[in-house]
Amino acid sequence: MKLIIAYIKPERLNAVKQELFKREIYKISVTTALGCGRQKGYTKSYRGVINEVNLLKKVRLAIGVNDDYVDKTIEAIKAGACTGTIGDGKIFVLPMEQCIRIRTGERGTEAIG
Amino acid sequence: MKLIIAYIKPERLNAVKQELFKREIYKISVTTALGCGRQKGYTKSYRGVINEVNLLKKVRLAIGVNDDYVDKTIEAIKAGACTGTIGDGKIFVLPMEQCIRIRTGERGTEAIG
Amino acid sequence: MKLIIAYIKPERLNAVKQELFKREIYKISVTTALGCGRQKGYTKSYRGVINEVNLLKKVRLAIGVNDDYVDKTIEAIKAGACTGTIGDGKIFVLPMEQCIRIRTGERGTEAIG
Amino acid sequence: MNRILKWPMLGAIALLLFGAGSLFGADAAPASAPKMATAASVETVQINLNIVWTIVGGILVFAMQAGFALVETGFTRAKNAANIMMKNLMDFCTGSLAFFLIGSAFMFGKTAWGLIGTDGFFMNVFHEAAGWNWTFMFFQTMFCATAATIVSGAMAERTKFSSYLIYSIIVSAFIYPIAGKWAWGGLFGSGSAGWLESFGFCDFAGSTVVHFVGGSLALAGAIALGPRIGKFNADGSINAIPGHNLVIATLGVLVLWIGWFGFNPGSTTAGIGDIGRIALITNLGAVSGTVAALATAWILLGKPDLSMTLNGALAGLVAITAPCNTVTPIGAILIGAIGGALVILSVLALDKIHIDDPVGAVSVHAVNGLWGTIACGLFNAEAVLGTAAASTGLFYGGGFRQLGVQFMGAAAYFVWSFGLGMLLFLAMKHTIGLRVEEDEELKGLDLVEHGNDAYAGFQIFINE
Amino acid sequence: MNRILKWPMLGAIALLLFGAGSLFGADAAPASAPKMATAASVETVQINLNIVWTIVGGILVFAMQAGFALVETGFTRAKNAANIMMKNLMDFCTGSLAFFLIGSAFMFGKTAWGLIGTDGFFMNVFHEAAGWNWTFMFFQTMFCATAATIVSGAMAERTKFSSYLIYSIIVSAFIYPIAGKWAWGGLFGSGSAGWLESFGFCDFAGSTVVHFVGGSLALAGAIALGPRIGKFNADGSINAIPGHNLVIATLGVLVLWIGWFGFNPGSTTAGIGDIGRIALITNLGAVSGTVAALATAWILLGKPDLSMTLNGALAGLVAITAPCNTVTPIGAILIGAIGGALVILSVLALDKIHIDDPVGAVSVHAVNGLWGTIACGLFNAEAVLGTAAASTGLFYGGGFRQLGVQFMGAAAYFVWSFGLGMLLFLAMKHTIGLRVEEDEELKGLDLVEHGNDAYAGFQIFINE
Amino acid sequence: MNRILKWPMLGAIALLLFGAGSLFGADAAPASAPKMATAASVETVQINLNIVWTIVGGILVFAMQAGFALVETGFTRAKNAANIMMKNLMDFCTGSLAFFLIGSAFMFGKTAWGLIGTDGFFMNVFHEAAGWNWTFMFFQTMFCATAATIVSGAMAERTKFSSYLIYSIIVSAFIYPIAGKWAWGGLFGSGSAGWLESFGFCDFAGSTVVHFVGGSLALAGAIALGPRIGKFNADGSINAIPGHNLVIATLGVLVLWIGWFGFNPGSTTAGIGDIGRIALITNLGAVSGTVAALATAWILLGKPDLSMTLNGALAGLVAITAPCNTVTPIGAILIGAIGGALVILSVLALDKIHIDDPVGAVSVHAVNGLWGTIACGLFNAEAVLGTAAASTGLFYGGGFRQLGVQFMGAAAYFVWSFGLGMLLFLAMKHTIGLRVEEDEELKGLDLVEHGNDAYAGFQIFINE
Ligand SMILES: Nc1ncnc2c1ncn2[C@@H]1O[C@H](COP(=O)(O)OP(=O)(O)O)[C@@H](O)[C@H]1O
Ligand SMILES: Nc1ncnc2c1ncn2[C@@H]1O[C@H](COP(=O)(O)OP(=O)(O)O)[C@@H](O)[C@H]1O
Ligand SMILES: Nc1ncnc2c1ncn2[C@@H]1O[C@H](COP(=O)(O)OP(=O)(O)O)[C@@H](O)[C@H]1O
Repeated sequence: MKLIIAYIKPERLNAVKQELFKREIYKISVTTALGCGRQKGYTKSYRGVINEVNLLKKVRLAIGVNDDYVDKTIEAIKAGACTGTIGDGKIFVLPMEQCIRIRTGERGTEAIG
Repeated sequence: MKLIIAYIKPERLNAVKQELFKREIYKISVTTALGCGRQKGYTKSYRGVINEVNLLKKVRLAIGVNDDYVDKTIEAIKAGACTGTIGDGKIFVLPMEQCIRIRTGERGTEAIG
Repeated sequence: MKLIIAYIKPERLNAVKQELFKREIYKISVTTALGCGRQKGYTKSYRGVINEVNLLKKVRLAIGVNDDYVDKTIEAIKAGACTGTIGDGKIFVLPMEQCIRIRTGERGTEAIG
Repeated sequence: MNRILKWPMLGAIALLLFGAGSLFGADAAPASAPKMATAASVETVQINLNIVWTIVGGILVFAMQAGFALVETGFTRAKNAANIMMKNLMDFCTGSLAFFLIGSAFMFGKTAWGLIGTDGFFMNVFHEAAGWNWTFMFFQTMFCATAATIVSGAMAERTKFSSYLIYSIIVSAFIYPIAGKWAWGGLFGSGSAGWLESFGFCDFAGSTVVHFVGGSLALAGAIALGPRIGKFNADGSINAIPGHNLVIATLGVLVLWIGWFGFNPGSTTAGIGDIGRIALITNLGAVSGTVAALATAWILLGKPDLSMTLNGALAGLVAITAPCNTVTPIGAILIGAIGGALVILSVLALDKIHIDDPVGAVSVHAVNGLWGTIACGLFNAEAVLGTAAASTGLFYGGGFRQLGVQFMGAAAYFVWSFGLGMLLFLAMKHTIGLRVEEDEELKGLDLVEHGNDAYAGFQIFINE
Repeated sequence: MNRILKWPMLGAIALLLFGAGSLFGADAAPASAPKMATAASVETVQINLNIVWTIVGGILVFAMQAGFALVETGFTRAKNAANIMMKNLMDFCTGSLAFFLIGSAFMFGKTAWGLIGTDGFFMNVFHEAAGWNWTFMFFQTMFCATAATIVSGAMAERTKFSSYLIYSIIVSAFIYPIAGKWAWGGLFGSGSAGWLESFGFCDFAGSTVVHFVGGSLALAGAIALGPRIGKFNADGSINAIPGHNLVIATLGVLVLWIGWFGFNPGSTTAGIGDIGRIALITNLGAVSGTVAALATAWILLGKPDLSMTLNGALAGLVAITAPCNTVTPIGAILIGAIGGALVILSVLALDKIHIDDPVGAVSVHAVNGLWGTIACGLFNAEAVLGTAAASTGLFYGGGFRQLGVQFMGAAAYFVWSFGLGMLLFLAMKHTIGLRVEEDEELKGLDLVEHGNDAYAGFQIFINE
Repeated sequence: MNRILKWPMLGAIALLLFGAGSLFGADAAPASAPKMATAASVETVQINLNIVWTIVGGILVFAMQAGFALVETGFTRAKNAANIMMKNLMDFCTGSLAFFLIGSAFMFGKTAWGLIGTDGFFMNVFHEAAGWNWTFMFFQTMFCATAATIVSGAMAERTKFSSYLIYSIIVSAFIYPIAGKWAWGGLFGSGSAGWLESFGFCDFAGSTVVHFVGGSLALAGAIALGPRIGKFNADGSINAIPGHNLVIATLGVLVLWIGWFGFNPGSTTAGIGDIGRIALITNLGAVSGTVAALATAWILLGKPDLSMTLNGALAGLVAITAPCNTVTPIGAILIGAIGGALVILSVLALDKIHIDDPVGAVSVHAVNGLWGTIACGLFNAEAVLGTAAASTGLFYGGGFRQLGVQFMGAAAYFVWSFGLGMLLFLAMKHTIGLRVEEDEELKGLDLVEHGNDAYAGFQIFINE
């Protein structure tokens, strides 16, 4: 099992969700985040002070999947989030040792979906 | 060492906290999240448009523990978060290679508690 | 590759960012979090009720790095976040199996920076 | 004379100036009796001025609806914000209709036994297009709505919306108007005076009739409902459930304060010099209540708590409402200060006895409504002000008579409003239900009762 | 007489009392004609009272700017909050200047063919330091600004800021003033009456002139722009795009409601008894609109939706605006109730036909502006109120004449404002551009158009 | 006459109509001198109208307290929101008491050397229950509170709460009242005129006395405190510290704008025709200031910044405050426009010289207070308006005399208020402490000073 974490542009969230749903991945968790990367930020001018904002608004996805779903998930995120412009974000794949469904107590690959 | 991540219903957070404290697990980090899972969402009607909301408010727990605490932690989360209804959430257990206490620089199992 | 996660005091974020930048680590993701640890919380009195607040405002950093950057990153976080007082926070190092840059599709160590 | 014709809209002024006789009274006979005609005109203008001032006052009192909504929302949790807004809006709306159709007759109709009005139902109180009645009705509607809305704060975060609607109709149609009859029935005309009025009960702008009545109902509501989940622990200890937006709450208090300058000085319903005095006295009561609450909270709790200080401002305002026309500046300062201290003590005491009043409605309106009522018997200084030959306040040589009447009135009002309130809420509790399910309370009333999210997109911990 | 000299500021009162003759009219000859002198004085005080009331009314109407800003912001997303605030602020500012310099002449100058004013450009309408004209101009400016600001809600979250500025100048300088001339031109003096006025068109405080005109422009804007990204799916189904702050939106509605007590009763521009009636009637229309909307939404949608109920309050207010001076209380309650139901149906219908109006501006102002206009022809009851010998409403025996005129007026106004609006917006669309880029819309106008972040530090999902 | 008896509340009107003579002046002898009696009555009604208008004005000025609180909160960070609310509330409360007990005597008591009032301490300024003094005191209290509250914005996010309380008492009891004496002391009666008044110093509604004095104190405070942590970098570069809620800030500006219609037109303290002119002029100054600030910011910074534009509105309002009674519409537009440009340049300049004024209080109130003061000497056009025989403004042929007096007055006020302010703040700095600890500033004053959380539950980055 893997935990797939992705940081994407907020305005792509709906598209990513749709791509995931198309591939029958329905279970995801989403968090707001601020990100700092190659996309150097933008200048925000508040009261005449031109500030380099380097923490941009991002959305963080966390998706626990069985191993055979990893590629599909990555593909879906790429399909939904890629605009080809800087700041599209990253996908991280982490190993996951265990997964428990709280409601039933099921464990492992059963529990994930 | 493991990093235990759980997505639970927000209204269960206090109960989970108490269950953890009972088991002498005092160190946790909590984040707001939106979740999408089997619980198909609810219908929210804003201005007459009945929308399927499929991103529900959830709370994300992250707890770094030593290996011998893993079961206790899972148990505590289950005890506090389980209502037996859809949407109770998931627990993910991730391997953790290192843990550092910033204040003292301690590392490893020392640092976690 | 590793995913380094740190929970720090909010007011140290700017310092940590600067320390990371000094060491040429430019890519980070930041989230608000509430934390509960040794720092027992503070008493907040709302309308005369003195409450022990044990979920304190924290900031969560997530930094994906190549293996040779792990120490530098930890060092930077410690340099920026350590005040020597309780509540300075923790750093967790998680193994990461894969990293994908959404924009280009690059994978692995290429993708991380 | 020619240019004047350009000014008026719809010929209103011209009508006034030359047609005033026919519009405002048959006793003005322009041609044959110049002196009377002139007198009638001056009188007419003063009456117009009274109307303008009373309407301005009524508008300011209406603004208090916004103030209450903001304070109550700010002092409670984000997950119930839309629900509280809804309640504040709807109690005004249903209450306005109920008071117009029914309540106003109970309050201002011909009095039976000094207790209740018996005629004027279904709005037959209007005689002339430009007459005083319309203005009076407008102003009184706003007062009724103030009494009704006080309750929502004490019952916040756990009351069923439909039950609240029923409550608010009953209060505005029945409970408040009859209470109003007792002390204020005589304002409308001969034969309509209430029994307390006949005793010389003093409540110029409503510490008792509006605030104490509203506050006693609030107390009944809070008791009938029981505390919010998580407010009190099994071991009896108390948790803070912090309000989600103190900025909005502070704005609410300032809006209420603004509105109070319509509530108190507007209660002259006449554009006369006394309004300046009443406005100043009202302000002194409020500022001194705020300062006293700040000091009390600072001393007792170690820190100057904002939400407590805000309650102090309201406490000063409520306390000065009854005596605002009869006390001196120094009296106002003392009354306000005592009110400011009282509200803090009361909030702490209610917590101690496990009555959960999320916004402090009972401490502000019941406790300080009572204090304001009694303060008349102590501080009334009519002779000092020159508004009457003798002062009725104990401290100004008025003896105990007025004080006794004030206590009697307060007791009667408490029995009426707390008693009826308790009956009403318990009746609802055992029939249609008064409180939402535990599960719903945890999720928040916005979602469950209205399907709404007051702050869509904002990341908020709703477990708190 | 001595003490009086201490009172006045800048000698103003003294001037008034003793110099009133020279100030307000040459026909007052104090010394030789006591009766006239006295009359002049009473008249002067009444005029002063009219001015005070009209200024108070104008200030209340100005407050509606804050109300509109809050409602529109609350009903849209956080990422566009600063932009909407900016638009509401700037349409008032540019509009005030445009109306003052140009528009007021079109509206109140000497009339050509009953259609348009032709003199008084560049502010030469002022004669005396204390004359009525200044007050009139102040009050009318606020009305113009109200009409102009209605549009911003319907065009929210996707309109280019610079294009919106141009729109608001054109509306205030041209579209609204000429519309105003038709029904209200005669308010300012002889020779300035508009063609609808001559037909006896009834629109006391502006359901048509202000709200229906503004709402029709809003409809044109919403159509010309097209819906927001994500509002309608490819398959024709509809998404909710929830407003980000219902607390602020509710406050906005209450502020508008407060302002409406200047809008309607203030439209007498005279401090006379009728303002009490108009205030009460206005309130009855509003509360009944709110209750009806709540009920309609509850029945149709299963839950009592806050944002719909808020629209209901505004619908009631808009609907009662034209007939507020001519209907009975029961008329007001019916008009408001129908308005409250209409607004819900209209919001649902617009969604069905895929016109995206984020705040319901069309449903509130166009639909209910129309309803209020027609309601005059049905419910006018002047004879019942005693303000005229015969009632003009169909239901009160007035026959179909007034109703016909009302329909004619509504049709004319629709052609004028929707037609011109469509022309204007399409012209902008094909030249300077009316809508921001897709990318910019997704990111939010605050960032893209202003470089601002309305809620810096708050964690908000901006994808929604 | 019979029906009239039904109308009055508490017999007020009857008293007025028939007892007017005894109430308002002994010189009215109803029976024997009909003409005089009538005159007295008209006079009485006008006085009542003045009182009503002045009270309405005072209430509007009070509303500005809410406006200031909202602007200052909106322009600063969420972690200090409760603290700023608290400061705005408490400076009004302590200031009201201090002005009532002490300050009013310094301002309006018998004048010594044109500099300071010497009698009337501890509120012995009241004579009659319905007299003018009460109203005057109410109105002046609100002005004093405005001056006092300006400072809190410039000192936001780093000042100790207890030190701020002490400051606000000293300002209201001493610094402002004496400043007020110089230009306005004569408003209250003979023998109380100030030295600048005798020179013919022009400041109708307080650009100098209220805003320039408040703004100069704000400058002193900002300098004495030093900048917020993180505002300026070691290398001298500047960081933006964005305000946390521009919606609330915009609402605040609109509330201030509403209040200003009490501030300026209310300063007639008389219900006369001039209030219409002053209201219109005030609005023109404000809208033109807003437009100019928008344009200036757009040109200089590339984007139309909301917070800058909001400052522009306030700048226009402050600038037009002194000349609002003496300039023409075109004058108002120019004065406002220059004010709007000035405020942007001033904000940028203060940043350059590393004075940290989080909300722009110095740029709005000091810079534009000064500009408004000087503008009188340039634009005063009394003869054009017809309020005086000759214009005093340089541009209207008045020569340099008035301009000279204005400069002299401005200089005197700067020395007084900046000088005393600097002394006061430095004295506090070296004794009880003026600023919180670094650590406390980082955590936020809400938590540290009050134990509160203004937005409990909301996820907010407090590091910013
Ligand atoms: N190594 C990393 N660790 C943590 N977050 C990262 C990392 N790299 C990228 N991110 C996240 O992804 C977002 C986009 O990255 P960026 O480098 O700007 O885009 P691109 O991949 O197009 O170069 C960042 O804002 C950040 O939130
Ligand atoms: N595979 C997953 N990956 C990420 N988050 C998940 C996953 N499965 C569940 N969750 C989280 O847990 C929450 C509850 O899951 P859900 O499937 O609705 O409950 P249940 O386990 O009762 O079927 C979801 O809203 C989501 O936040
Ligand atoms: N084992 C853990 N699991 C998750 N979060 C932790 C853990 N230990 C510490 N934290 C996070 O770090 C923060 C600081 O920890 P704390 O124990 O108070 O500080 P210190 O390391 O100085 O003793 C906590 O508030 C929490 O957010």
